[in-house]
Amino acid sequence: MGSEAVEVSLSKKAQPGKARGVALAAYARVPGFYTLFRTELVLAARRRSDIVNPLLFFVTVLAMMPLGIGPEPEMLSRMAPGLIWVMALLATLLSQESLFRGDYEDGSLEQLALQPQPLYFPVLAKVLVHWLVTGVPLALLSPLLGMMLNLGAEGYWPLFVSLVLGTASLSLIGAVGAALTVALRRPGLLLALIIMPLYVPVLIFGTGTVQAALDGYSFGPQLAVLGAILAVAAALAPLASAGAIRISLEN
Amino acid sequence: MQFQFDSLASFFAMDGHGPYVWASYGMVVLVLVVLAVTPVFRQRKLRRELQQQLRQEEARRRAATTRAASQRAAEVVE
Amino acid sequence: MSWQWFHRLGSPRWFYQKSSAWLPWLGGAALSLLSVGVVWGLGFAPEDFKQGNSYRIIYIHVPAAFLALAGYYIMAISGAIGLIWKMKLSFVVMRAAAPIGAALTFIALFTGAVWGKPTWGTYWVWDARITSMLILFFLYLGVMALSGAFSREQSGDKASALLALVGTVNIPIIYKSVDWWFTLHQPATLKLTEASTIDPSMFYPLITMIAGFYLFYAWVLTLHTRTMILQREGRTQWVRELVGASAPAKA
Amino acid sequence: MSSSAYKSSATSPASSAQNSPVDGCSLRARDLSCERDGRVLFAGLDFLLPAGSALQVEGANGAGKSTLIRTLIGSTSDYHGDILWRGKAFPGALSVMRSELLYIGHNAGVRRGLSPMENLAWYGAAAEDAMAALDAVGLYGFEETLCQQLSAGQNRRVALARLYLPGAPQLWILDEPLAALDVAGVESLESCMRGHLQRGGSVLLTSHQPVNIQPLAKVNLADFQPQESHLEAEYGF
Repeated sequence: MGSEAVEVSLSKKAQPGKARGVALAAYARVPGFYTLFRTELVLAARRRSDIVNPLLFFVTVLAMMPLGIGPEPEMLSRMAPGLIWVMALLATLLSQESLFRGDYEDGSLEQLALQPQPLYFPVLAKVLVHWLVTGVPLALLSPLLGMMLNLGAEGYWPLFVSLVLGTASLSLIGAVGAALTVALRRPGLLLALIIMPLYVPVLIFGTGTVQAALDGYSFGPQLAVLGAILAVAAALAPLASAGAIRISLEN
Repeated sequence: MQFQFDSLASFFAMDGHGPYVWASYGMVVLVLVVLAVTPVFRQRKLRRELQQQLRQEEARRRAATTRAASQRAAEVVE
Repeated sequence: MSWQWFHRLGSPRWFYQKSSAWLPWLGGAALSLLSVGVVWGLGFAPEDFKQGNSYRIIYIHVPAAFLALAGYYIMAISGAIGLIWKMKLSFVVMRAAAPIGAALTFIALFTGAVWGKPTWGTYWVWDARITSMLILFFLYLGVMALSGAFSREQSGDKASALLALVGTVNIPIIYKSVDWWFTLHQPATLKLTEASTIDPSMFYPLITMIAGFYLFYAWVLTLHTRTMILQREGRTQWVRELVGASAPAKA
Repeated sequence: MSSSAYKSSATSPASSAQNSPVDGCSLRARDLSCERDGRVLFAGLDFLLPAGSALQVEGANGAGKSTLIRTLIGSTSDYHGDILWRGKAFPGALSVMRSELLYIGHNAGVRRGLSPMENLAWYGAAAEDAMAALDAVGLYGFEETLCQQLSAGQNRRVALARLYLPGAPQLWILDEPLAALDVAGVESLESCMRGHLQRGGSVLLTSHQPVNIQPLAKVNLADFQPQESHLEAEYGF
């Protein structure tokens, strides 16, 4: 662990672009966190369909729901938090399949794994961008859907905050599954099977937040638990994903 | 400690709860037997396959040596 | 060379040869304990004053639930040992433990549902324990599906070991959150099992059954592991000798 | 791990280099055997790759070239024997080795959604260096085109442009670098590799066609086929 930390600090000093003319070993091939993050953001911005499709899925399926369960406002408002949360979960999951796929296929994941720097930060950068382009837009869109599903007025703010916190956890946890299945040809359903059970706590506390607010209680505790889950996930999930990536690369 | 039921019939009936209790125990016995028996069958099948494979290899080796021997014999005759 | 025993423990061949001596003892002890426990629990344990005779399902439900959870940890720990020390045997144990654990989880679910009918009047109740069991079942299925999805055996070993490890971190969180969720939605009314209030005359057969299930688990795990060893090591000299020696000269 | 049974088969031209001074040595394999899916691909492989020289790994399809390369870069740890970098053994020396490694594999590591310039910047190149390197591989005028719009050969060149960047790492490991290149491209790459060797770097590559660089040692994996005794050494306990 100690030696890894030293390498990280070295690699951070060797910023890209500044290494010109320095001795052989100092050749800065290790992209820093900022470079990784910016590259991912650029890539995401160029694949707009990857951003738009989960959102469209989210909205379309939620628009189907009243058609399936009936238009009674009371029933809809009772089901709204759960429906919105389950759909956010599915939208995150579906978009997660391609998280490492492109990099795995073109070999850049292998190049990243060869860096002396641990894979923790590259994974974190990827997940952060994934969250920014799926989780955050979902959360921003959620008040609109809450309105369509007749959600009570006091539920909007908790819904938004819980989605912002919760989708970050979902992205982190889903990254482990995406990394485990990246070497498989058609991982779609398998990914859902292995990741869904791990989503349970986030789902429970996400809907719990909204429900508490609707019932007139304080929703602080539930948000705190969501925050704690996020903290644990941010610490552990990229480590597990990094291990899973190395396993997949060995395949 | 004594047997809790007056008759075998009441033991099976369990005061009306018999179907539930016996269905549960039946399912458990079924699952446990399947768990214990599948490896035995699979192992038997694996052994058979391996033996067959070994016999094939042995036959191939024997064929190769006899072919080599007959070739050598043919050369000697020439 | 004090570590030699450890690595020999990891040798499938060593395990295969040694375990053949354990099998009859394990199997005999397991089956005798189980039959004693079943007869005791079904016939001689007193009737429950509240639930009547349906409570006798406890003697298989609780041990199965115990083993389902313990089995997950056994699977995850052997997977972790395989990942850390690269022991072939521990991956085999992990793979063998997955279907056994899933079967025991299924037993716990099935007996819980059947027990629920006379107690609650319905087969399925989203009771905290049963819901947790269901999620545990999904976790097992995920590990099994992932280990089978790789065409390369070693990748499947490592990937599913990592997934099992991620699951172990999650299980306590899942249990806690499901528990919390359950108390939120319906305050605890009648629990199927309450260990603290159980009478000794009902408790001793339960202990017998739990011990019997543990022994049975060990026995079946050994059986499955041996079969899988034979399958995996089919190429090796010692398996060929073993199979050849026991082969009746049919050809 | 190692067994004397392997030694008899070590009769390649590269193994004669064992007697040369180890000082300038960079990468070395000793008694190396790799297996994949329970099958031993090669066994008893010995080679030495000193600084300033190149090594070409040969072998038919499926002989284990890719597996050897993946073992050398540390992507898989399924091997027996020793790999040494500057005299220190794997896996301890792996991180040092990786910090001095430039690897271009079968998948080139070029991101389709980025332009060639951006790809090189991701590998840490300054703008003018990247420009010059892309010129050198004949991609002048394509610097800002997205790689997904370039042909397979051009994408390959983007990857190879990393070799033309100044201050390249010591050790190059290249999997089929000459594939999909035209005659001019092959010549340019060869001269680039010669320059690297002159600067004291070393190159390990696989290729199906002859490579015109000096000094070039060759290892043919067909010479290291596992024998029955290896299988027993592998599995017997």
